Amino acid sequence: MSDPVNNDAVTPGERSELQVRRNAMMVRGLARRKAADRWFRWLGFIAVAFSGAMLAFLLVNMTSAGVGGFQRSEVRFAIPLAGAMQIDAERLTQPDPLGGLELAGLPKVVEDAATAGLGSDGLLADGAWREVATTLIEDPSLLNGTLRVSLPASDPLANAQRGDGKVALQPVARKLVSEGKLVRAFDKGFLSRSDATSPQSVGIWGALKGSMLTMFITLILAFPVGVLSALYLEEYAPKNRWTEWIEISINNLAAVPSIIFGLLGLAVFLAIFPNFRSAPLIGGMTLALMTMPVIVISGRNAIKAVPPSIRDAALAIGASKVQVVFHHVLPLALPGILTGTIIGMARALGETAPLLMIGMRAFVASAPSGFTSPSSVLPVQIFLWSDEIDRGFVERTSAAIVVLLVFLLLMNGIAIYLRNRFEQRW
Amino acid sequence: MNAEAIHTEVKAETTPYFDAPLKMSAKNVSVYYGDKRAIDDVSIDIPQRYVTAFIGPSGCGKSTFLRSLNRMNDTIANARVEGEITLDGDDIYRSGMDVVQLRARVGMVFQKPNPFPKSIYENIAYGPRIHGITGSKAELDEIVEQSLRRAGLWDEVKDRLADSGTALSGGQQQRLCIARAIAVDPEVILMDEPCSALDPIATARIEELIDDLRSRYAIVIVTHSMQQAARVSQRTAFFHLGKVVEYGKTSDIFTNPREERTKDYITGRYG
Amino acid sequence: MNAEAIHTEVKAETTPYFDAPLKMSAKNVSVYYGDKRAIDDVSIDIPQRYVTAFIGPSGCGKSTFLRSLNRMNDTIANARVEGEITLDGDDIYRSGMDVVQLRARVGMVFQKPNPFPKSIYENIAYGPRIHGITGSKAELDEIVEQSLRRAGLWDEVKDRLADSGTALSGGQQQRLCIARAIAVDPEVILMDEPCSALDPIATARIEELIDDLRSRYAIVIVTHSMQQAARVSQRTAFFHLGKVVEYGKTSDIFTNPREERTKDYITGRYG
Amino acid sequence: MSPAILLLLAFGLSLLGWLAARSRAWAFRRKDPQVRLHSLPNFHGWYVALWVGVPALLFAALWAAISPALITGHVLADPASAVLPNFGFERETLLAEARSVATGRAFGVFNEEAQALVAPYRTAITLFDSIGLVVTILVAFAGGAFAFLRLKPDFTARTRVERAVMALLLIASLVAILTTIGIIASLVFETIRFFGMVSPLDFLFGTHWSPDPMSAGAPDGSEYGAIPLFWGTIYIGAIIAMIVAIPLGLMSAIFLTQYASNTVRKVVKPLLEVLAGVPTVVYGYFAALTVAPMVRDAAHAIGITNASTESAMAAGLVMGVMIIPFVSSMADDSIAAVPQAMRDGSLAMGATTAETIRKVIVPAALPGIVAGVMLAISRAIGETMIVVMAAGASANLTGNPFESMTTVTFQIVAMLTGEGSFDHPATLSAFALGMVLFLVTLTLNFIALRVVKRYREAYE
Amino acid sequence: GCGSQEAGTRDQVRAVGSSTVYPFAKAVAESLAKADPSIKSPIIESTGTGAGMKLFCAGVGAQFPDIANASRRMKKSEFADCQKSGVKDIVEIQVGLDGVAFAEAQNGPGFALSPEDVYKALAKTPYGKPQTAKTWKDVNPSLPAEPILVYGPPSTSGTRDALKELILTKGCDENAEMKALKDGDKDRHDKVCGDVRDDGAYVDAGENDNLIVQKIEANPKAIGIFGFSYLEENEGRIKGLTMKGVTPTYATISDFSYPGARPLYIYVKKAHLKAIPGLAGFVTEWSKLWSKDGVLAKLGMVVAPDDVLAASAKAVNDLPVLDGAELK
Ligand SMILES: Nc1ncnc2c1ncn2[C@@H]1O[C@H](COP(=O)(O)OP(=O)(O)OP(=O)(O)O)[C@@H](O)[C@H]1O
Ligand SMILES: Nc1ncnc2c1ncn2[C@@H]1O[C@H](COP(=O)(O)OP(=O)(O)OP(=O)(O)O)[C@@H](O)[C@H]1O
Ligand SMILES: [Mg+2]
Ligand SMILES: [Mg+2]
Ligand SMILES: O=P([O-])([O-])[O-]
Repeated sequence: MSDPVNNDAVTPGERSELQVRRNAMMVRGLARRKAADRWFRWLGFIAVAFSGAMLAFLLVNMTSAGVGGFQRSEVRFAIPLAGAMQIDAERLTQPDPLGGLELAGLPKVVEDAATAGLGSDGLLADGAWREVATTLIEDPSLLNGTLRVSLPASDPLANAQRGDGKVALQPVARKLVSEGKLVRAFDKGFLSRSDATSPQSVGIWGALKGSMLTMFITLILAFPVGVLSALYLEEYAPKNRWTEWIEISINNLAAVPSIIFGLLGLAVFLAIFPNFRSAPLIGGMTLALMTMPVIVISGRNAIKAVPPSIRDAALAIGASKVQVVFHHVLPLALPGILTGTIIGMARALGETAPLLMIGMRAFVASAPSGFTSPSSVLPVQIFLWSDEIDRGFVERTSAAIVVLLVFLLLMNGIAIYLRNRFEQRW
Repeated sequence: MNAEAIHTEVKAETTPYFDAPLKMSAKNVSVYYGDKRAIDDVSIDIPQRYVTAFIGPSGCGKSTFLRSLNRMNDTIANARVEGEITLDGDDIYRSGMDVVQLRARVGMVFQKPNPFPKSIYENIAYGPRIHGITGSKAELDEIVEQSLRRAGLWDEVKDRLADSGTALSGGQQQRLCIARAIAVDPEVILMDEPCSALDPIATARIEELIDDLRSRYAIVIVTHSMQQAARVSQRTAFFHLGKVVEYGKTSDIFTNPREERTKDYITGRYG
Repeated sequence: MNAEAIHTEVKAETTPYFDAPLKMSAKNVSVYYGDKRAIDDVSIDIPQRYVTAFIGPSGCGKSTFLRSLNRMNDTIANARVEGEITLDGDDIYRSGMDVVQLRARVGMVFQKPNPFPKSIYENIAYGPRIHGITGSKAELDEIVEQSLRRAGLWDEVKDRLADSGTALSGGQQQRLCIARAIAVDPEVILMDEPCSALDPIATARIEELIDDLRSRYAIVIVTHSMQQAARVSQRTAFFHLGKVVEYGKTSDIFTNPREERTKDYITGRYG
Repeated sequence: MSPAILLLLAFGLSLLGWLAARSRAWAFRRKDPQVRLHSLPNFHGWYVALWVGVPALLFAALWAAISPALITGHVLADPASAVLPNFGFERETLLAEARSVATGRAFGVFNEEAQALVAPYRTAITLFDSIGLVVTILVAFAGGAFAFLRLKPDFTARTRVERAVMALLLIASLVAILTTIGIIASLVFETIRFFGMVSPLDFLFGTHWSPDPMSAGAPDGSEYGAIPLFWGTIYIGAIIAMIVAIPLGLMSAIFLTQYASNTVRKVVKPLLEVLAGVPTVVYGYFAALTVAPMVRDAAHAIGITNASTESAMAAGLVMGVMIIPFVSSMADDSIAAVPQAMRDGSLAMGATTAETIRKVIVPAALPGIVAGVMLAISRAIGETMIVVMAAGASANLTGNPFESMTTVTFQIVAMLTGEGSFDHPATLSAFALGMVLFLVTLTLNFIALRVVKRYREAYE
Repeated sequence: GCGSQEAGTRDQVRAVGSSTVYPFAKAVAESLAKADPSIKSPIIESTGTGAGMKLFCAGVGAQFPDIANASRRMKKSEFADCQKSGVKDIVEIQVGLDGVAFAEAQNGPGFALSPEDVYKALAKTPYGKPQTAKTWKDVNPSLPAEPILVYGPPSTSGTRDALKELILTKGCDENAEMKALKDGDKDRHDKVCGDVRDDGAYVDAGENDNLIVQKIEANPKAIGIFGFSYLEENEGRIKGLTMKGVTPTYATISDFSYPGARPLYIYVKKAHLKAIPGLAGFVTEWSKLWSKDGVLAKLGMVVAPDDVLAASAKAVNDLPVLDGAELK
């Protein structure tokens, strides 16, 4: 233990010449450096704020445009039903009451009433009488009175109300609006109907159900395969050329453009199952191939995050490899795997391009009945509608986007919640 | 240091052999990581019912050698063991040896306490369950209680067996890990710096516990604290650069080392 | 160990004060991580031109206290310091204190060598550049050479100043980090277990270096090796559970500790 | 017997096998408490269950594949089948209809002729279902008996079951390889056909892209020089989008990792992820309807008269926004991989945070950031919906960002959903373009992953 | 059946093909489903005519579509394909017309064009000579001196095919030399008359015609070319351009006095008629809706001349088999 006094250098309590000089110089530069630091911080903040603003802009833009899409133009008038048709209330309780009403001439009665009430024909949507018929079947007693109805307007009138379409109709529309006979009303059928020709009568349910069926197939294929591959690669795979190939292909598949998967689905799946063109089964299989690598990668990260000490602990009391993996590693990695899966599924839910390649851009007027019946999916429906001629589809497209975004935000929200909830620091 | 309760011993010139019955024995063991030799031709006998300590500077191969005793090295991709290690005369590296069973017989406790993130009860019950030691709930309860008692943890946790094992303090966690190891009734317990993450009080408890346990098991402990080796062990092996420089009675090693390097190390010339 | 060439000293009852001029001084310092108190009411004086060692069992707060001396704790989100720490009598925690300047005056060397992934030259030149100590290339070259010389690294690297700093061996890297710290000519150098990642030979070189450096700087070193503390320091503070149990001349602490706990620790009863 | 019932049967029998084997294993112990089982009774159970279930399932699958043909054969042997036309779709339809009715999937026939076949179908189905059922059960029992008889206290059931699990995992991970092979296979044949009609050199280096899918064939005015497509792809995806995404993404990552408080980070990171989660079709719609007109008007306002609505700019900008979170999270990862010690080292020298970031952290994270950018580029050039909806179809080789440009992905969609017939080089060019796209992204990813890996290792 | 699959059946009509026919086919499908609730609504897929033909001609059976919609006639090569795969009996029905309309913004200068002007302005090599025209005045002195800027359909669309066939070639053939070339070197004739300039004056505008509308609305000096239905729908924003003095209207297109009409077809697989429930009904439904006051006209389809309608109606009834020799 040496404790000598060193006399060669500075005297105690003083600073060397360099130290003094340095301190003086530093003070001079300090303000500038501080300012640079603040600037840099601001730039970062601006970058984040820009992204946030874009997101807000996009969401607000879509929602505000989409609100109109949940509405439809309706015309209001009265239908004098008493004595208009040769049909009694009794008939409406028997089978096929709709056919009975049609036979009795309800379509014409409704149309005439519309013409009379609105002052010109062609303002009521085709098939609007069916809504009247439904009302009547629910309450046959209405047959004897005058029914005040609010029925969908025809497409040209609806367009005219927005100031689009046929020029001649626009003054008519303005007049009807001022009289309170033409209104925009919430269209509750939008969520329960399927695709149609007229924007006044389209709905999103068919595509939504198609998306759900497709996602189901994707999930049951991609999840087990993804998790098992992740387990293999993290826990079992020896380091050799084969497993390296597996790793490389998984990492690459995660970044292969989605449209290429569409080409694969077209060339392979549709060649094997030509019967199932446009079906959620094929769509789900194609998307599963896309989603699987995402699950594998997030799964591997989650598995990697399980501390080796847990594995050691289990091994050291004589647990076998499979027991270690299934008793300890997998349960601990599960929240992470689920998070990755949800994010992968959300991506698949929004995927369009590959499905265009495998026939899911079909017009399907009824909700799909199963995994093998032709169907559309939400994003493709959006794409199809965005290409429609009728301007009434513009709002409908935004409304469909809102529906899709709601689902995606929900899924992302769950994923984020899961991650925060189960985030583990070991 | 109750190093005195030792039987008479035969002293060999270079490798010390003891009269105590041998539990494990390593002959000319070398361990490689890839091309790198981490253990170089080590021969050591582990006697029954003794605590054997491995000391030596960091990186000298203590952990490597310890892990080769229950084949935990198998989990490291490029690790390779040469030579012979026997447990009750049976070569543990022979083909056909069931590693799972071996590890049930040669338990291990690690440097950092690593309880499973499960309940205390499940931590202990896990081993007996996977080894099918018992099927009945009552018997399992019995095993859990016994193991926790032996690890000196029963009184502290008996009212909260359903709590997570990770919610215990560091020292308690380490005792839980010891309890977990003894729940499968092993024959040898290996401990790799079991106290280095613990505070002095917890360390003292574990050391006491080790002293208790040695009445039933052969215990091998790696430690970087010479004081600890002196306190708990009856036999000490001094490792240096992958070789065993000296191996013998703990009292001899600390008071009267045969090798210069041992002496330098003991007196703090390096490390 | 030439422990004899010591000045006369004034001994206080509980906190030792030295005749050596003070460089830094901590008064009633407590450090919290969130709600947890890691340092509890510590008062210590750091004398000029001495090496002060902090020893104590793991987790006792040595690093925490050391980092509070140059406000490196500021980088930890939930760390909070109470009490007063002065540098040349100036409170470093006063508002308006410039951390950037403080850290240039109180340099730090870490446990694991952490050279920047740049050339050796750039590693050294980094500090003088950012502080604008010099603008001229020649002067900068001069500073680089001076610093490397003082860190005893010049001869080994003078022909490869353009090589990456990470390509050096561990011991060289650590000396590079020391050279980097002294390139801005600090007044105090803090070292947190600077040798724990090094082999004995590299350790010896660093220890020599520390002894050299103390002619110009106040040096504080954290170490877990009591041998090292004894070898390099003139003052030693023994930390335990966040408190300073004893602080005084190194020779006194090791040969004649006042406190029972210090003695227990020194003699290996725990740790 | 529907495949579902055979499946259930196989599972049921497996369960039985599992229970039986397990209790047998317990019996070993009861008989002699000294005996130490090599494996847990559960493993004995699984071993037998696998031997019961797997062969039975394989047989059930086989039976599901061949029995329809057998059933139809049996029906055709029936005199009632004389009503059938000799061949063709109608005959198949009638058979299929009769089968649907017989199995109860349909309630009535659409073609009257099929009615006569319903009864024979019923008989045949009953017959072959019974055969299938019986054989499945036999197979299950045979497997079960084989396995059951091997059970002994020291039987290594665990080792065997674990080997089966391992095989399952291996098979799962082979799916990735199969997919890669599938992609290559589905592109390569058509690509070769295309290059049989159009010289690869003209394709790769030609500067005019004017395929005419409607033309009769070879010597038409079509030119397949893909350079304008490559240029459009690069200009939109690798230049404009990256000019937006790289600085914003990088600065976001820096702000979030180095400056932002924990709370801010907790809120903002998920928001960025939401931006990444917005479907591309929505971005496309947004680009086409909102951004493109704004860009065009802005261009007109600054005097660029030939600005097109479908400008490369609009597509590129929106794509850039879409990529921001991607770049930011990759940059975030590589900045996080720079050891804290590096940052501490710099701060301890008295550097400010900005200096530390610019001079130490970013240079150290650079390989990772570059790799991230490469991945981002590969994603941008493969992006389809935005360009389909917002970029143009004209293969312009221009540097003016306000003009319309087309991309590889756009042309793939256009060619495959266009009017050309499928043996026309224009349609086949889609596969060649797909191949190029695949190879380019593959190369980019490959290099990027290598860089990331090497660089991660450097710090571990 | 195919491969290992069971020979199946299908209870839903499937039609594939042209994007131009797509909206009309949709309407027909919808109308059929409404009229007869026992029939499942047909599936209509817009694949483009070519891809549709490929699917259609792949064979007979449940996995192949029943109908191909086409915005042009089936090609000989496609017919041969069909025959090869066993699709022997095909019924061709013309369902109506599509007009290729030229339009400009409401406040545009009012170009009065002729096919010849258009050809000279848009050809890659007008009459075999390099294209030099910069403004419309260069093409025809009576036209305004505005730069030529035309937004038109991309080469992958049927509308482009129609543009080529109905306008460009017609304008080209006004020149006697070219007309002669037609009989001499047909390939060269096709090239000279059909190739569109690619120097930026003609802009491929993608498949989304709504965007073309927006574009010309924003740029009053530009001209847009698209299906007539878009012109109808966007009446308030854009106006049709006269061609040789004729304004595009229903009447002028359907009597071919506006030179931009092209026939739209559906091709039906006869072998499927008895097998697929609803197929016959679907074909009949077309004939119910294609009249002047029918739903399709409302959607913007141009009704075919009466004689064509009569022939088509007869075809719906008699289902005559298409003769490959008629095709090009
Ligand atoms: N997985 C591994 N791969 C390669 N080398 C390794 C591995 N594990 C350890 N080593 C090397 O083997 C040598 C012995 O390591 P070991 O961990 O056995 O030392 P130790 O004596 O336990 O040290 P400590 O006291 O630090 O725990 C060291 O040089 C180490 O770097
Ligand atoms: N960032 C942090 N957040 C919360 N607690 C911390 C943090 N860093 C250290 N601690 C705690 O503060 C106490 C003191 O830690 P410190 O690192 O100062 O100990 P030490 O004496 O340096 O130990 P060692 O010898 O292991 O380095 C410990 O209990 C530790 O767990
Ligand atoms: Mg070790
Ligand atoms: Mg420390
Ligand atoms: O799909 P097309 O109408 O352009 O043939």
